[in-house]
This record gives sequence, structure tokens and C-alpha cells, in this order.
Amino acid sequence: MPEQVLSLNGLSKRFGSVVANDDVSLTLRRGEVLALLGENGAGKTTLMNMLFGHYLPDAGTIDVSDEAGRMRPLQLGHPQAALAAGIGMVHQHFTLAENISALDNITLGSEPLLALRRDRKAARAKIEGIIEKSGLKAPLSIPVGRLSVGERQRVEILKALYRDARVLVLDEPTAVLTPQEADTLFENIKAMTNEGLSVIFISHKLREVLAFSDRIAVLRHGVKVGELETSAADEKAIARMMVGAETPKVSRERMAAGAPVMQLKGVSVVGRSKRDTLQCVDLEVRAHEILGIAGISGNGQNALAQVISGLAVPTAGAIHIVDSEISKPTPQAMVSAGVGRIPEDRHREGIVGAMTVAENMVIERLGDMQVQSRGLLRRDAIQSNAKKLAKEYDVRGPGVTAPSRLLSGGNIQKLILARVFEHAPKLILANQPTRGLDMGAAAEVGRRLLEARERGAGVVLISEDLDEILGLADRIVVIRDGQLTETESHDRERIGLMMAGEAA
Amino acid sequence: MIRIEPRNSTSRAFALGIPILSAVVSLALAAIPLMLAGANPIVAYGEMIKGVFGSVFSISEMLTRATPLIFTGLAAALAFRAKLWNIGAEGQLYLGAMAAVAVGSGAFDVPGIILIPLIILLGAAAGAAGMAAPTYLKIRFGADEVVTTLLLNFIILIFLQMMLEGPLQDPMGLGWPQSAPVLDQGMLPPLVDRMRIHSGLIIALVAAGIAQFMLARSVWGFKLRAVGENAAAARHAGINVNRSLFGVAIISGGLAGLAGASEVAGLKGYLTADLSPGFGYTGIVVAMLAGLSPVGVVIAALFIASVFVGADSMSRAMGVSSFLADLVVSMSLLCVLVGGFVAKYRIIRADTGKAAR
Amino acid sequence: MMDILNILLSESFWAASLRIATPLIFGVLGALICERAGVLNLGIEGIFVVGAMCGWMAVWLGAGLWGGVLIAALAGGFFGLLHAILTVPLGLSQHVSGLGITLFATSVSYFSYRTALPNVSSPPRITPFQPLDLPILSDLPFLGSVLFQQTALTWLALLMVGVVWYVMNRTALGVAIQAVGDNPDSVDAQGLSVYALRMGAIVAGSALMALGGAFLTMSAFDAFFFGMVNGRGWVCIALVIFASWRPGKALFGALLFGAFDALQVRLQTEMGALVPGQVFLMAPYILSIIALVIAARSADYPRALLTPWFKGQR
Amino acid sequence: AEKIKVAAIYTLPVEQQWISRIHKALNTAAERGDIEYAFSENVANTDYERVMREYAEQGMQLIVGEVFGLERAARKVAKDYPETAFLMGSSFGPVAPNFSVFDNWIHEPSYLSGMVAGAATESNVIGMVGGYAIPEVNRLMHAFMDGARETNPDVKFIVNFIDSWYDPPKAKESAFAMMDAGADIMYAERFGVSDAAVERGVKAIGNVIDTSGDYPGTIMASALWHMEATIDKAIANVAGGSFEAADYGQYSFMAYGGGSLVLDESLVSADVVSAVKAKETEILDGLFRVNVNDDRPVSDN
Ligand SMILES: Nc1ncnc2c1ncn2[C@@H]1O[C@H](COP(=O)(O)OP(=O)(O)OP(=O)(O)O)[C@@H](O)[C@H]1O
Ligand SMILES: Nc1ncnc2c1ncn2[C@@H]1O[C@H](COP(=O)(O)OP(=O)(O)OP(=O)(O)O)[C@@H](O)[C@H]1O
Ligand SMILES: [Mg+2]
Ligand SMILES: [Mg+2]
Repeated sequence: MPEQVLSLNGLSKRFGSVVANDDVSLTLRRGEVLALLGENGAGKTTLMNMLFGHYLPDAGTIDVSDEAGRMRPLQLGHPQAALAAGIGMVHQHFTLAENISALDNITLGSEPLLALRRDRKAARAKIEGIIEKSGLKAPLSIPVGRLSVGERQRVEILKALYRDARVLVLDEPTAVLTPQEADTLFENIKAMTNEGLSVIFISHKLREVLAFSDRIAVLRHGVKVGELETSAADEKAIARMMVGAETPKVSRERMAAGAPVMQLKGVSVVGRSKRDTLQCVDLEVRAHEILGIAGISGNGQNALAQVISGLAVPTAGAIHIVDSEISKPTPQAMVSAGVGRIPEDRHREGIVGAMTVAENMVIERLGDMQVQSRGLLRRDAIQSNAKKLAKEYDVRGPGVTAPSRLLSGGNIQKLILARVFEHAPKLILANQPTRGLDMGAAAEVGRRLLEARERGAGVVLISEDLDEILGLADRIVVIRDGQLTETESHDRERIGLMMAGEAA
Repeated sequence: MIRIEPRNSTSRAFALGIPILSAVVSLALAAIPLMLAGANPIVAYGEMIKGVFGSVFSISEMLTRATPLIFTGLAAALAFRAKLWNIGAEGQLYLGAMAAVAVGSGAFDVPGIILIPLIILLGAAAGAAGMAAPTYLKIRFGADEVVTTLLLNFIILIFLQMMLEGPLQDPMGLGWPQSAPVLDQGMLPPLVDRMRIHSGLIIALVAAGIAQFMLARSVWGFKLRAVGENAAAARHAGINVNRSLFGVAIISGGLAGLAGASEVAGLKGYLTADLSPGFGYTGIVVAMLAGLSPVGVVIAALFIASVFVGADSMSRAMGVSSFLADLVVSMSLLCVLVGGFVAKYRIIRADTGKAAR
Repeated sequence: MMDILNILLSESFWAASLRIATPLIFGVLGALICERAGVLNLGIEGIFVVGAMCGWMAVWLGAGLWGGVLIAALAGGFFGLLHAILTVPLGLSQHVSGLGITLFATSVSYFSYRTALPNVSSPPRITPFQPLDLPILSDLPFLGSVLFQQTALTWLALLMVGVVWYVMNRTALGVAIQAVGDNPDSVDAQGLSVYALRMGAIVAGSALMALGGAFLTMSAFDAFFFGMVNGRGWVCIALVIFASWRPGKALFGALLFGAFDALQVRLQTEMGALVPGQVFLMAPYILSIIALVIAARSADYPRALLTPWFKGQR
Repeated sequence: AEKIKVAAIYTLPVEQQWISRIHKALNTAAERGDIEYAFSENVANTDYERVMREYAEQGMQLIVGEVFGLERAARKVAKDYPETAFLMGSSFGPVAPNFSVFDNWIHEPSYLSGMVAGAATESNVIGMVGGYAIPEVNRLMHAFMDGARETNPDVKFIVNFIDSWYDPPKAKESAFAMMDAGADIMYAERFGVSDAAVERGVKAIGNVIDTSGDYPGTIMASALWHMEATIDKAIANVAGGSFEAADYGQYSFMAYGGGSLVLDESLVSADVVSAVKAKETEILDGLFRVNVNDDRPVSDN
């Protein structure tokens, strides 16, 4: 049996009244990949943040093995101590400074601050060595702000490896990666575990958990509810452990497409970067159909989403929603024309975090008589509407009069779904609708999209999660370099190659 | 190791006690300069209280000084709510004042019932124009409004000097760079006989009330809050962000303009280049102390005015340098700021070594 | 038109531009350091006053010129520390704290000046820094009088541009300061202290600002006056954005403003009878706004500017 | 005799040249033991009226100050406190029974100092840096210019206003610019101008206060203002119970010792000195009246 490298002993942490972790213990062995699972808000990130010293546990201790393999107590609450003990962490949200280069981000904190000179050559050589061994390629000299998400993710891991991490924590590392990128990443990591690296990774994607982990630990409501060898696990069992019940499988029935609800004719958008550019695109979405847009991030998805949301005005081409042309696209015009929009970044574009849940539910419809009369808000109506929607769409949290930022990611998404679906839109733009959501919440989103399709809406589903597209879409279009290519195939491999531009 | 955590619940007594404690601490700190200047602090505190609340006159003086601060405080609070950093209330105040004397000092010899609204409206319009321009530059060119409004303060002050030596100069003023006086019927009526307190205060209070109501209850306020808290989400939701910014710019500038009009037509009667001892800048402090709430602005303005008037009068009674007043104001400001922090957060000593084993 | 050309070609115009720019160079560099670390320091106007007062007072009390410079820097650093405590660990509003510091620093300076010198009718004078009359260099045709007849403080300002550039771009400390102003989490996750970096940057930046004030009483003039800072600090807040938070551009911006101002007095002298003098006084500010409008698109803010950061919170 | 309680209210700090003269005269009186003296400096215009009332309420017998920014309000306060004597710098007239006015009427010595400057300039260009173009400043500048023209009809003037009372570095830059434009005599209305003159080795003419000690060899002459005559007269009147509304302006005239000229005879040629002395006698004898012109002076072109 391989030696232990890490043991978390009875860690607890509460935030106000929320018990994020309750007496959690966990061990990790040398060369092992441990998957940490749980619903949104189960306490996975909190646990890892205590390990890394961002949070100070209310109770419990942590032991880490030193170079010689002896277990030693870790000083809690100090990232420096964790780094020194060989713990590296890749955070759920990037912790990169975008105005400095990858090299600077990687070496940050490893050099004496008061030195008058830096040895950038040596640093670069060391990083290049790590890149060679791990296969994690990223441009080192340009500001990180100009890197793609995938590159940033790799820089994050390089940061940890540069500090000679022996225990690597990856908090949802693939949430923003394409399947191929994710696979490559895990293959690289696997290779490193053979050299003694131990890994804890958090993910909501059961496919990668089953494919790459050695062992699985599951958290529910801050408590560790189970631990099992991956070889003995299957999706159903894990899901039951996480949620405490079966999750309904989303099923899709065949359905004949109806009349077109949206047509883009020769639409072009000139943007500052590739992700904001569309080149003379034709696209048609019909009633009763879900159109999946597959592609590697940064290939124009953003421009397409912006056009449909009314945020970008095309430099050429025409947009028709149902029968009428939208001559002056604005978000307002799109909403009035019957377009429901689920934005990619729900925190940044989806909600105004400081405003209440109820307010966020009416924010797109401030002109409606149910919302206002003579310029004054009808607060009672807004509130009762919110209560009704919260119930109907199962938006859970501290209540409709609480600031919406207090909601968990999954519940924020449900809030947006409620806002969008409530008005029976004819066209729905769903941009990365399940990113970062747990299985239960993701299934709920899928179910709602299928329901809308059944009702007669057309759906544009933009996703980097190919499995999601394959599961939901009637038709699939691949986006690459701002151009669209329709494909008849529903084959993972083939579409993956098209996304990479290696097959037509 | 020290950590800062939000307080879960604050008792009423605590919430009330903190501001009082801040005031006490700031007074205790004021004892340092007082003793350095050789005065007895205890006597001084007595004089200070007398200076604000000792007579109808002193209360009236305090309210008089609070009036422009309510206007400029509201100007800052509303703009800041939309994350429009209007640092230019000082300049906009002077624009309002210039407009007030331009119409009020004889250009239209009409009854007060027409003239007073005219002065108020044009004063507000001039201030509004003063904020509209930088907002336009921000929207159109992305020029940072902190910089443009700050620089505009200088430009407007120099422009004012030019006007006071030129078209606005009082022909009867013996060559002084000052405007002709506002016609008698154009003056805002005083509130108390023989006191300086004037109906500008009423306008200010009404403005604060309206702002409070509109912010919380109107669609306009809803949009404003959304734009300020998250412009990207507001835009995505179909709110015209630029229009909201422009709207609040006009109102913010207008309020600052009103401050100037009310000082001229309520208090001074005519315009000189030293009308405002920095009311525009103090307004920012007032707004932030108030947590950007319009009703809070009224309270914060009263607080700042009381401390200033009290400390100023005390410096005279005690025979210490009159620069003491600003010193005491700044110290209480910093204390109240820290007090507000203590009310919201607690600082805990987390001994990490012990937690480790 | 000929007049303007003549002015622009004259040595004394460029010497004046550099002289006028010197306090601004200190101020912009100071503001740049603070804002690069993510904290706006509106205390600058007051810190100028403190620097002007303390530097002068120290020399008057016999500290020697460089002693005065040091004391000005320390005093500026002290008020910077106050701002740092309020805005970094306590995370209070940077606007209010800054304006509060300006009010506090100004009134402390005035009050202590008056308490120390209750009965002066004419402010006492010191022997200020003298132009560095370097033997051969000063006699160089053009550069000689522009550069080598400035005082040591102007040279210090120019030197600081290089130092700040080097520290920001070539040292680990500078990289960390840039990072903490962009995304404090990036620094925290690498085991560095966000608090220490930010507070250190504010203290250092404020010390530099105070030198701008000290220049006024120890080089540009030889006595302290109430109100003599006269908005120079605020101008720096504007210039730092114009400079896109880069030392080189900061120098350029300060010189540009100095040149506008130097040109302004000269034009007023030449054509004062034709146009109201105020037209010229306004020019530097108006031209700064125009310059900003042109430069605005390329300005990239430190992303974390104005956003407080608390350890262990999200 | 019992000390008279006197308070002064200044809108600027007491170092400001103009105010420093009043402050000095009051301090002298206090040192003599005639008065008990309190003052508030840097009082904003908005607060001025309150401060006046506070001092009146405190029982001050004589209140001295400057009401250029609030002529009407100040007279209202005086009316409310008829027992208190007010002596205020003002452009307007006195108001019975208790509101008296004064001003710095030192156009006479200014004229004389102008004669010195006119005779001394070789480039025939004189530079003048002012704070604000207010009548109090304009008047003295015009008198100075008239005097200079008397001794040198070809002289030209360049005039700048820096729109600030207190920015010596700025005044200094303005002075440098004038010297670049050919000025070889500087009229030093603001602090900073003489410093520029020293650096460039040109001569300067002082105003209101005597700074020749600070700039030896640079200040050729200064037109001085002495408030003692005015203040002492007012104090005497209050003490004697005979204070009434009057224009004290004349006590700033040379005849009352309110204004005087100092010359540095080592810098001024003998015939100029004698011409100035002759003119001085003419003025004192009432044979020559210096013209009063309050308009903003402009540069000659
Ligand atoms: N700094 C904090 N302050 C307050 N509450 C917090 C904080 N961090 C986490 N929480 C709360 O603790 C609980 C656990 O959060 P945590 O981020 O650990 O969940 P998670 O399992 O990582 O979820 P996800 O899958 O969405 O990332 C949640 O209820 C969360 O809202
Ligand atoms: N310490 C160093 N040693 C060697 N090369 C360096 C060092 N620091 C930076 N460089 C290299 O110098 C070049 C320019 O550096 P950098 O990008 O920091 O400055 P810049 O962005 O061009 O200047 P500024 O930020 O002032 O506009 C880059 O190629 C960078 O890799
Ligand atoms: Mg998480
Ligand atoms: Mg660089």
C-alpha cells in the first residue's frame, strides 16, 4: 500500500449560520487521484481552501508528509505554509493577474521581493522543463489577459508545479475546457502521478471522474457521506450518494421541427478578437427544435450570443425573429420580439447581485404594467410574482427579498430560467447554461429546455460541453473562426475533430 | 493573525452606541491639539456644544451651513449610486450660482413668484450642463469622469473669475470681481426673522425626500441601482445604461447647481469667487458617510455642519487658531468612518499557532 | 504665431516647463504606485501640504536640506500609512478616506504651523536648494540651461521616474504590486500578503507625493504658505490616468502639463491685452482634458482599483 | 485705563501682505497694553457673518475686518449691534451709527515707487504680477504706472494676474516669463516675484510690506502701508466713546503716516532720489494729487 501524503482530520468550518464543512476527514495516498464530489454548495471548495490556508478551520488539523515521507502538522491559515509543504492549488476561479505575463504569474511569490534583480532566465528554463514533462503548453511572455481560457487553466497548473507541488488540488479544472482539452489535461496529470504527484480534483462531470480518478469521496451538506474506489463505482451510485436520491434521467423524444423562429442571413460582426467576430453567418432555428452550437471557446460563440441577445449590432446581414426583421437590435428589442436569453456568465451578466431576487426576476420587463404603473414600481406585485416563480422553478435561498448574490450558482441559474421561461419565449438562447452546475441543477436546466421545445420554442444551445450538446440537440452546428458548419453526425470523435478544424 | 469578519447580528444598542462612541473618541482626540495650543479641553467641549446648540442663532447657523452640504451630498450620492464618479460638484455649484445671478440680478424684473422658480430652474440647469459634458465624454470617448470633473472644477473657477471681471460684474461694485445682487423679490424667503437660515433648506430636504423615494420606488431608481451595481447585467437585461448614466448626471449636476443657486439667492445675495469653502468636495464625504442614502445625506450633512460650526465657535471662545475647526471635522470624519466599520465587522484575533495543535 | 514659435524654441521656456513639472512628477509617480496596487489615494492634495510644511519646517529648525526632504517623505509616509490602514485591512471607502486624509493632513499642517508660529506677519524663510551649476554641463548650448540649472530635487524627480520604472517592470516587488492591483487573489494564492503589498505601496507612494510638496517650499520657493499647493495634487490624480499608470508616460504627462502652464504665462505676457488673462490660465486644464479624451481608449485600469479585499472572504 | 476688547476677522491667513498690516497694527496696540486682541483668520465668506455676530455677542467693543465679499450682510450685522464699533475694509461708504470703513490708500507712495522704477529700467519694460485684479490692487498698479511714466515716457508694462493669493511658485514663474519678455524691473505685488528677480539679478519694487531685508540689493523701493494710524485712531475713538461711522481711508494717506515710501539709496541714483523727495513733499503739501484708477490694468502692446 502506497504511503500517505496528506490527511485532513476532522475539519469544520462555518460561515455565519452556514455549516460549510462539518468534521470532514480525508486521506490521500502518494500517486493517487482522488475525486471530490458533491452538489453545488456541498463544501468542496471550502474544504480545499482550508487545506491551502485561505480559510482558517474552526476545528480540525491537517497533516502533510515532508520530503522524507514523515507526516507533519501543517500550520493552518497560511498559504505560504501550504506552498512550502508542497501543496499546490488550482482555484475554481482563476487567480491570475491579467496585466502581467504567465511567467510573472508563475514566479510570483517565489522570488525575494526586495531583490534588485530577477533571474528570469533560470525561471524560464525551469518552467520550460515542467512544460516539457507535463505537456501543459502556454505562452509565457504575453500578458495573461490575452490568453485563452484553456491556456490560463494550464498556467494555473504550472503555477502549482513550479512550486514543486507534491499534492495538487484542482477545483473544477475542466469547467471551462473542451472535451479534448480536458482529456489532454488529465492525461498529462496521469503521467505526473506516475512520478509521485498526488491529486485531489473536484468536478461535476462524472465522465471524467470515472475515467481518471482512483478513488471518490462525496460531500453532502458539508459532511463526508461516502468514499469508494472508482473501479467499484457507477454513475447511478455516485449520484445517489451526492443527492441522497435518484436523479431523473433527462429523456428526449423525437419531434418534427416547425416554422423558423429565427433566421440570420449573412450576419457579420467585427470584433476586437476572434471570440467577438462572425463572418457572414447564415443560421436558421425552427420551432420544436434545439440547435446545438459546438466549438472550442473563443471561436465566435461570444459574437453569436451577443447578436442574438441584442448586445452587438451586426456590421452586415439581417436578423429575423419569427416573421419580422429586427432592424435595430437591442436587448430590449430582442426581449419584446420574444427572445429569452440565458447569458454565459450568470454572475456578470445574469443578475445584479446587490439587488433582490424579486427585482432580478423583473429586470427585463420594467415596462410591463404588472411591474410598474406611472413610473413607480408595484412592489407588492413584484414580490408576489417572485414568490410564485421561486416556488415554480424551485429557486432556493434566503428568500425573494434577499440580495441575489447570496444564492448559490445553481439557484442563480434557476432564477434566470424563471425570468426567461415565464414569458414563453419563442426563441431561447442558452449560452453555457450548465457551466459549473451540479448534476441535479444541470438536469433541471436540460428538462426546462426540452419542455420549451415541446411547447414550440426554438432553442439555440451554445456549449463547450459536447456531452451536453449530444444529449439535448436536434441539430448540431460547429462554430470555428467565426464561421458555422452544420453536421449531420452525432459522433463525439468526429465533431471534436471539426471543432479543432481538422475535418469538414 | 488578525481577521475581519462581518458581524452576524448587531443589537440596537450597539448600532446606536457606535456613532456616539465615534463622536466621543473624536472629541477625545481633539483634546490633543487643544492641549498643544494650551487650552482646557473640558471647557472647550462645553463651548463647542454651546456653539452649535447654545441658541436659536447657533442652531440656525448650523442649519445654514448644512443646506449646501445636503445638496452637494445628494449630488454625489445619486451619481455614485450609478458608479458615476462626479467629483465636480464644486464646479457645478458655481455654474448654478452663475446662472442664478445671471437671471436673478435684473435681467428679468418679474415678480418673485416667477423669478424664484426661474432662478432655481436655471441654476439647476447650469449645474446639470456641467455634469452632462463630462458624462458625454465618458460615454462617447471613455474619458474618465473623475479626471474630467476634477479638472472642470479648476476651469469653471477660472471661468467664474473671468465672468466676474466681465459680463457678470456688478457695475455698481466699484470694480470688485463680484456680480450684481439678486433682486429682492428673487431671494429665497428666510425661514426665521433676523436669522440667515433660508428656504433653500426646505428645498434641500424636499429634494432628499424625493431622491429617497424615487431611488427605492421608481423604475428610474431601479434602473439607476442596476446600472450602478452591475452595468453589464443591466445592459444585458435591456436597460439603456448610457441613458441612465446621462439621466443621473443631469440630476446630480442639477443638485450641485441648486447648491450654488441656493447659496446665492438664499444667503449671499450676489456671487463672488469664494462663495463655497469646498462644499462640493465636502459633499462627497457627506454622501459616503451616508452610505449613499439620500436620507442619510441629511443626517451626515447636519453632523458635519454641527462639528464645524461648533469647533469653529469653540476655537474663538478658547482663543486657539481657527484652523482647529477643520482639524476637528477631519478627525471626527475619520472616527465616524472607522466607527461605521466597527458596526459592520468585527476584528478577531485568530491564533493560528494554537489551532494547528 | 511667430511668438509661439519663439517661445517654444527658447531655453527658459523648457527650463520653466521642467520646473513646473517637478512637483507633478513626484505626485504622479506617487499616485501611480498607489493605484497600481489597487488603491486610489485622494489624500494627495493634503499630503502635498504636509510635505511642503514639514520639509520647510525641518529645515527652518535646522535639519539641513536633505534632512528636510527625508522628514517630508516620512511625514507623507505617515499619512499614507493612515490611508493604508483605513482602506486596506479595514477596506473603507477609498474616496472618503482619501478626502478625509486631505482634510486631516491639511488642517494638521495649518494648525501646527500656526501653533508653532503664532505671531508672524511674514513667513520665515530658509535657504532653499540652489540650481546645480555644474561646471561644463551648464554651459552646453540648449540642454545646459534646461537641465543643468535645475535644483537637486528636479534631478531627484527625474531619477525617481527611472527608479519607479525599474522597480515596477524589472523586480519581483514591482510585478507583485502590479498583480495585487489587478487581482489580489493572484497574490494571495501565491503566498504573498495582499495587505503588506498594498500598504507598502501606499506608504511609499505617499512619501513620494510629499516630496512634490517639499519641492514647493524647498526649491520652487523658500517659505511655507497656506493654500500654496493650490490644486497641484488633484492635477496629479488626473495625470496618472492620462499616463495609463506608466512611469514614462507619467513623466511625459507632467512635462506636457508643465509646458502648457509655462506657455500660458508667456502667452498671457505677450497677448494679455487682447484676451482676458483667464483664458490662458484655463488652457492647461482644458488641454489636459483634450489629451485625456484622445488617450482615453488606451487607458487600462488596474482592475482591482477601488475594490477592497478581505482575507478569507469571497 | 481699561483695555478695549478688539476682535479681527480675516478671510485669509495673517501672512497675507494686506492682512498682515492690520494684524501688525493690532498686535502693536495689544503690546502697548491698549487693547485685548483676538482674531480669526482664513474665515470663509459663508462663515464671516456668523463670526461677526459671535464676536459681537462676546462683547467685543471694536471689530476689525474686511467685508469686500459681503458688504450688505456686514452692514446688517452692524445694525443689529449698535453698541459695537465696526471698522471694516470696504469699497463702500460708512453707515451710521457704528460702521466705519478703511482701505489701503497707498496710491501715493506707489506713485513714488513708480518714479524709481521708470527711471531705473533700461529695457523700458516693467513686469507686474498680481493676484487678482481687484480695485485695491488695480489702484496701486495704476498709480505705480503713472509714476513710472513720469520719469520715463517710453516705458511699457506687462501685467499678469495669477488668480491666487497664495501661490509663490506660480508668481515666480510668471515673473520669469516677464523677464524672458524683456522686463528688467519687477513690480512685486505677490510673494515670489522678488525671488525671481534675485535669481535673474534684476531689480524689484515692493508693495505694502517692506521686504528689503529679505532681498538685499534687489528691492529698490517699496510703497508701504501702515495701519497703525487708522487702528490707533479707531481705538482712541472707542476709548473716548466718540466712535462713529466714518471713512478712515484718509489715515492711509501719506499725510497721516498711513503710507510711506522706503528707498534703498544705494540702488537709486541721487537725482532720482531727489526727484522723488520733491514729489513726496508736493504730495504732503497737497500740491499734487495721485490719480485713482480702479480698472484692471492691461499690458501695453
Ligand atoms: N467566504 C464565504 N463566506 C460565506 N459563505 C461561504 C463562503 N465560502 C463558502 N460559503 C458557503 O459555504 C457553503 C459551501 O460552499 P463551497 O464553495 O465550499 O461549495 P462547493 O461545494 O465548492 O460548491 P460548488 O460546486 O458550487 O463550487 C455554501 O453554502 C457557500 O455559500
Ligand atoms: N528582469 C528582466 N530581465 C530580462 N528581460 C526582461 C526583464 N524584465 C522584462 N524583460 C523583457 O524586457 C522586455 C520589455 O519588458 P516589459 O514588458 O516589462 O516592459 P514594457 O511593457 O515594454 O514597458 P512598459 O511597461 O514601461 O511599457 C520584454 O521582452 C521582457 O520579457
Ligand atoms: Mg466550489
Ligand atoms: Mg510592461
